[in-house]
Amino acid sequence: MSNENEDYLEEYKQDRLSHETIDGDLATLNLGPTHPATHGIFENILTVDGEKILDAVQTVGYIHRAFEKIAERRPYNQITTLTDRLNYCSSPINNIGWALTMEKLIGCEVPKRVDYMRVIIMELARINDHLICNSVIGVDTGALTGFTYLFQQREAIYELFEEVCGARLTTNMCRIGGFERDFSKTFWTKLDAFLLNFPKVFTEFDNLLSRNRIFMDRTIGAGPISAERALEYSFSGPNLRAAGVDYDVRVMNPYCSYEDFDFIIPVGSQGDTYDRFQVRQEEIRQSLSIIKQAIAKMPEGPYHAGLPEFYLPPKQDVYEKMEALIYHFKIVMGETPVPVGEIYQSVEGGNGELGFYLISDGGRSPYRLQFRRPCFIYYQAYPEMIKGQTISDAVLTLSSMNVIAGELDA
Amino acid sequence: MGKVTLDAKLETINGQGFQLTSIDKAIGLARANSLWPLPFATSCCGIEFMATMGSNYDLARFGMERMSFSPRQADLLIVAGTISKKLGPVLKKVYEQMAEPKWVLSVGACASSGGIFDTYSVLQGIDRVIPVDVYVPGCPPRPEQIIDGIMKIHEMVKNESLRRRNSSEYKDMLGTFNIESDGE
Amino acid sequence: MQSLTNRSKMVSDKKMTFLEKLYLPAIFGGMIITAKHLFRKNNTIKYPEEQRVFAPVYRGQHVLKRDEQGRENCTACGLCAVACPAEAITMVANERKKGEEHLYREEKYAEVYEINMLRCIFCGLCEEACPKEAIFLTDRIVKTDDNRPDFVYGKDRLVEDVNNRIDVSRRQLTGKRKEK
Amino acid sequence: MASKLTNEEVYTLLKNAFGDKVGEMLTPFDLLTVEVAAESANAIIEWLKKDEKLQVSYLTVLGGVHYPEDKGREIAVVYHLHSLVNNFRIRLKAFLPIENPTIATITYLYVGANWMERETFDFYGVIFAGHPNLKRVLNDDSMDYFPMRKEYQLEDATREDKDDRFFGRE
Amino acid sequence: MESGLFIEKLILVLVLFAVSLGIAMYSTYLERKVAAWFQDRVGPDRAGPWGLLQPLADGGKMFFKEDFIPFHSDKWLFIIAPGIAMFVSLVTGAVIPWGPELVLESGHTIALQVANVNIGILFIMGFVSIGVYGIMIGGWASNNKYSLFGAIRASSQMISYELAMGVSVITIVMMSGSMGINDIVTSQHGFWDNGWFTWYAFKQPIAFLIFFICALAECNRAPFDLAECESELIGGYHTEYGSMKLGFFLFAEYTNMFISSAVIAALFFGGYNFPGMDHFSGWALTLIGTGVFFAKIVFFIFVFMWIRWTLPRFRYDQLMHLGWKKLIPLALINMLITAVIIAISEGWFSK
Repeated sequence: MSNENEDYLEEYKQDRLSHETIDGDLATLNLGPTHPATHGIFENILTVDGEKILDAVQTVGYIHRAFEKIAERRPYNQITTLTDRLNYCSSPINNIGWALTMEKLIGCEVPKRVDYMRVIIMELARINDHLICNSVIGVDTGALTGFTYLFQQREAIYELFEEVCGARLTTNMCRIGGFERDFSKTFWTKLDAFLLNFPKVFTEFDNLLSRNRIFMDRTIGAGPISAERALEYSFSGPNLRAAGVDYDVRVMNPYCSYEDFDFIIPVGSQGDTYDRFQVRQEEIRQSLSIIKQAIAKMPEGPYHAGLPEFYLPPKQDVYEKMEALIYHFKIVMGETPVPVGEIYQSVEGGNGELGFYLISDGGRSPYRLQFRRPCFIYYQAYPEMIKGQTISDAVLTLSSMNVIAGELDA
Repeated sequence: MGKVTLDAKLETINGQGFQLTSIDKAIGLARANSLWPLPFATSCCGIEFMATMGSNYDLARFGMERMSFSPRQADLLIVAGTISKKLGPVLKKVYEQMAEPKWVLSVGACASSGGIFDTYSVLQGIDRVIPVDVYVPGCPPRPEQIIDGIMKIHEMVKNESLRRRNSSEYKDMLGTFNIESDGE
Repeated sequence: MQSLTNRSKMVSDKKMTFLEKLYLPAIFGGMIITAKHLFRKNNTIKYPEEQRVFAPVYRGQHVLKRDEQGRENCTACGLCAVACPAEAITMVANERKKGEEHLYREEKYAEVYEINMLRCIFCGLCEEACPKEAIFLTDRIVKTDDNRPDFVYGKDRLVEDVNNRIDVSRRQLTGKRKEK
Repeated sequence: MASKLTNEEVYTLLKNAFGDKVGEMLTPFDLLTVEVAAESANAIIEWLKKDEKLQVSYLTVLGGVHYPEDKGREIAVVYHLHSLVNNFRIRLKAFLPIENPTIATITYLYVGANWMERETFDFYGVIFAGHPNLKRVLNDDSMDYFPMRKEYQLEDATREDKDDRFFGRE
Repeated sequence: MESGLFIEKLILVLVLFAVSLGIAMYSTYLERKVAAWFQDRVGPDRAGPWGLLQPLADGGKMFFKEDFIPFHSDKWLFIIAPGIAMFVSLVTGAVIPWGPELVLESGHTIALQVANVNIGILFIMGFVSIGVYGIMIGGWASNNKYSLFGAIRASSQMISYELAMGVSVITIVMMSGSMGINDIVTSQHGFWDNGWFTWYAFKQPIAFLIFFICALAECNRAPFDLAECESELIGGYHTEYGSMKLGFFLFAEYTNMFISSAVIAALFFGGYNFPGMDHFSGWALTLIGTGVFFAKIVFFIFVFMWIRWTLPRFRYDQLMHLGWKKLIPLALINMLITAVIIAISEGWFSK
């Protein structure tokens, strides 16, 4: 072991984990970093009076991976693999968001078919993300069975992703200009099967929890936040909508032809756990409807834009045509010139507005790439939301906010 | 990285005085079929681990569905996901709190080697902090691979002598990680 | 706050009806749902006895292909190493000598070709980068192991066996290469 | 949904209110980008938020950029603001010298700016004057440099299972 | 005590001990299998055929696990706690009649009950509430805040639900006129008598419901498993326990479930009584009766599990709210109504 590691271990020996003391009536309780309800690594140091939480201080950064620093050293086409690992519950949305950013930067028009294919993938990913969140709310209230029902459906979505790109979770799916390959026949049959089966299971899950008084009592009023406060905190996505603000990037700043689709924006009233749960449930239904609309309207056409400078040529052409070979080498080496400029592009990620702020100096890799990570932005409201509530509420609030550690800690 | 090759552990099994007796075998079998995992899931691999627990792969078949979030009750530490330098000491603490015998499964590229995160903030493999028994490659690994890894651990558990944890080789091995072998 | 769009709809109904307040209907309803699953066939794939079929494009363990005459395709151009976000590929190139034409297809070949499977994130960028169709990811999964150095796969484990070819024709056809 | 404001409109209003504290108008990819003087950045953001017509009251993201070549103004703090009501986005940039990268906090306007400012401090060392709790957020407190500045290397120095010669970079 | 009776009882005690342990052990297996069936899974299937050896594997592992006592804990209390929990849960079985009396041809009768105490119900309720001492001592001695939370939750929950449970049982006592469990079971002879059910579950559905809910709470089963609830308190009172001490706690939990099911079956579902039992006598009656009783017990264990794998759990204050503000008043009203009806039917008011 190197000395560097030794040093920081030594420093840590002043042991933050056993700093628990009981003074008078108040106690300090460490929720995390490895508490089962944290689903990821979060540390919350709570000051409690009995079960009531008086104060909370979070520590984040336990899985800080320096995404933004890596992005400054990697060629543009390798950054897709980084975006995979931001919000890993819905990585295709991140991939596509990055591809959109690049397309905007180089000024490329993608065919309508690509847009629709992307919409299908993104909505599947959104369902995937919300399924995790809602089933985990179920687990944290003690109902494990709904979780297993939904996870079978998530396997179905994974199979769909696998059919498109060859991986289940970290998909690395999108390419600048379109898709790596067209959707296969198997994909379409599997998608049809999914659209047939999923609503049944989803209804079962809904019946298990939504109107069950035990569940409603647990979630109504747990971790509320008002619309004004939520906006002050720059909330976005389902958590903001649960507070009653109908802000959705898909409607406000449509990308990927989202303006072609008809869907509603579900909102809640108080921004408590029940609102968040119900907003996500409804969004899943809306996503299903969007997918169906996309299938119905799917135009014919190529699955990628004609973009020889950024989209890899087919392997045959690399063999046979000099031009293709040159482009191939240029793309892989990251030597295709990109325009100089500054760009902000956002998509509606699983958890809210996922933004990419890119500064390009024309070089091989971004000069600066900042991710607007919704989880990082709204997790700071957590202490305020759980103050005056019980430990059980805190656990539920955490899971219903769907804080993804990878996105939180960058 | 430490100079410990983890094979040393396996070698000691058949060293002098460590012949497997039938009691060893019976207990090995019992342990292998009842490995209660402590999931130390931090990121993407944690989601795949959840998928492994789900109906389609069903860890319960191996007698492992009882998650032990308390380290005292766990037999197998499953580290799934990136471990940053900030988290390293926490991981070590959890390992120290586990009662013997204990095994460690490192799931995924990040936990095993840092993966693509060759950065200033990420620990380049958890075997710099705690001893690892089995590595599972993949980013994240498929549930099949995680089950493969678990079955590899089963093989190790079945073939382990009851007294290995008291042996000096074992204590030396822990010593190279600055871990005292008696728990806290 | 004022509504931003005309599409919003309130979805969360927190008023309970009298029946819902009694707990019991939802409890029995839930128990009936779970009871139905009691009689349903289980959904478990009993790995390792049963194996799930992977998609043809699944990104698993790599293979270094040989051509029809059994010669290695790789020409050690290094594009895969450059394309690898995890920096998991290392290679040493060498010039083909006389008499080795039956071994290597191109004039340059990789004397050492190593992939660190613990670093690899199976993103498939190396396969895309390869101009010679030499490296492919396959639908096999990488085995787990207990020894860290063993995860550096050399040519002995990457190059396919002449007599035991690994079929990648299906993934070649999906997008990367059009059928003639 | 189209924006209810045009870039020119907003820029004119801004220019009239703050004069030479506001730099020239840039619109890369149709997003109004204005360089503002560092000492009046918070005042401008406050004005944007309180102006009844504009209502730019949503802080999308706040971050830093390091331009080592640009002497005297090496560190930029970039604010992305959004008027949800008008669906109008604006980007403000304030440049700071690296010797003393100090700028007033906007946490009193946006609670959510708290962590974003801490992150910018963590990465670039920008000191937000008046911030209630300015310390590192993602990295360990013991870290003694600001890792996102260009001169610091990305890689972990302790990695030994790779050989740099093969990766097309130094 | 005459030696024959002593030997008889000793055998009974040993058999009962073995059966309780066996059932508790295999309840863990059943729990896992039932959970798996509800969740479209397979459940344990690799330890022996259909995973039948799973409980043995768990036991074997726990015995050889490092016996760990946390540095800051109160050692004696820490060790004693699981013992109390285990002992108390096993001892309650003594007053339950496990089958009809066996009348041998010699005229000798053997009671399948270790002790026919005339305050059987009080005995059970008393001992069950001692059971919480194990949890409390364990949670306190661990010197861990999560354990302490678990212990406090468990004890207050126990007190609250004990009350409602007691009141609901009083109705049964009033109707049967005895506190001995044997008398209560005997008074539910058969299934149908004089144009009405004999089993108290049908005569007193509300009392049954309250008792059942309270039994769930006393056993710390979901949706009342707040004392250990994994997602909030990690392991609750047994967070710091490992090896066989944890085994004892888990064992006690399952034994409690077994005893609770037995009590429910005895008080409300006629115990060993079954429809048409008058056609049998001697060995046949005893065997079938005992079999029926155990079938009822297994069914209730299954229902316990069914509920656990379906419902979300309560929050602590809501649990108290339910206990004190809903169940106790309901039980009291039920008791009053029963008393009035009994008084009318006995003709007290006509005097």
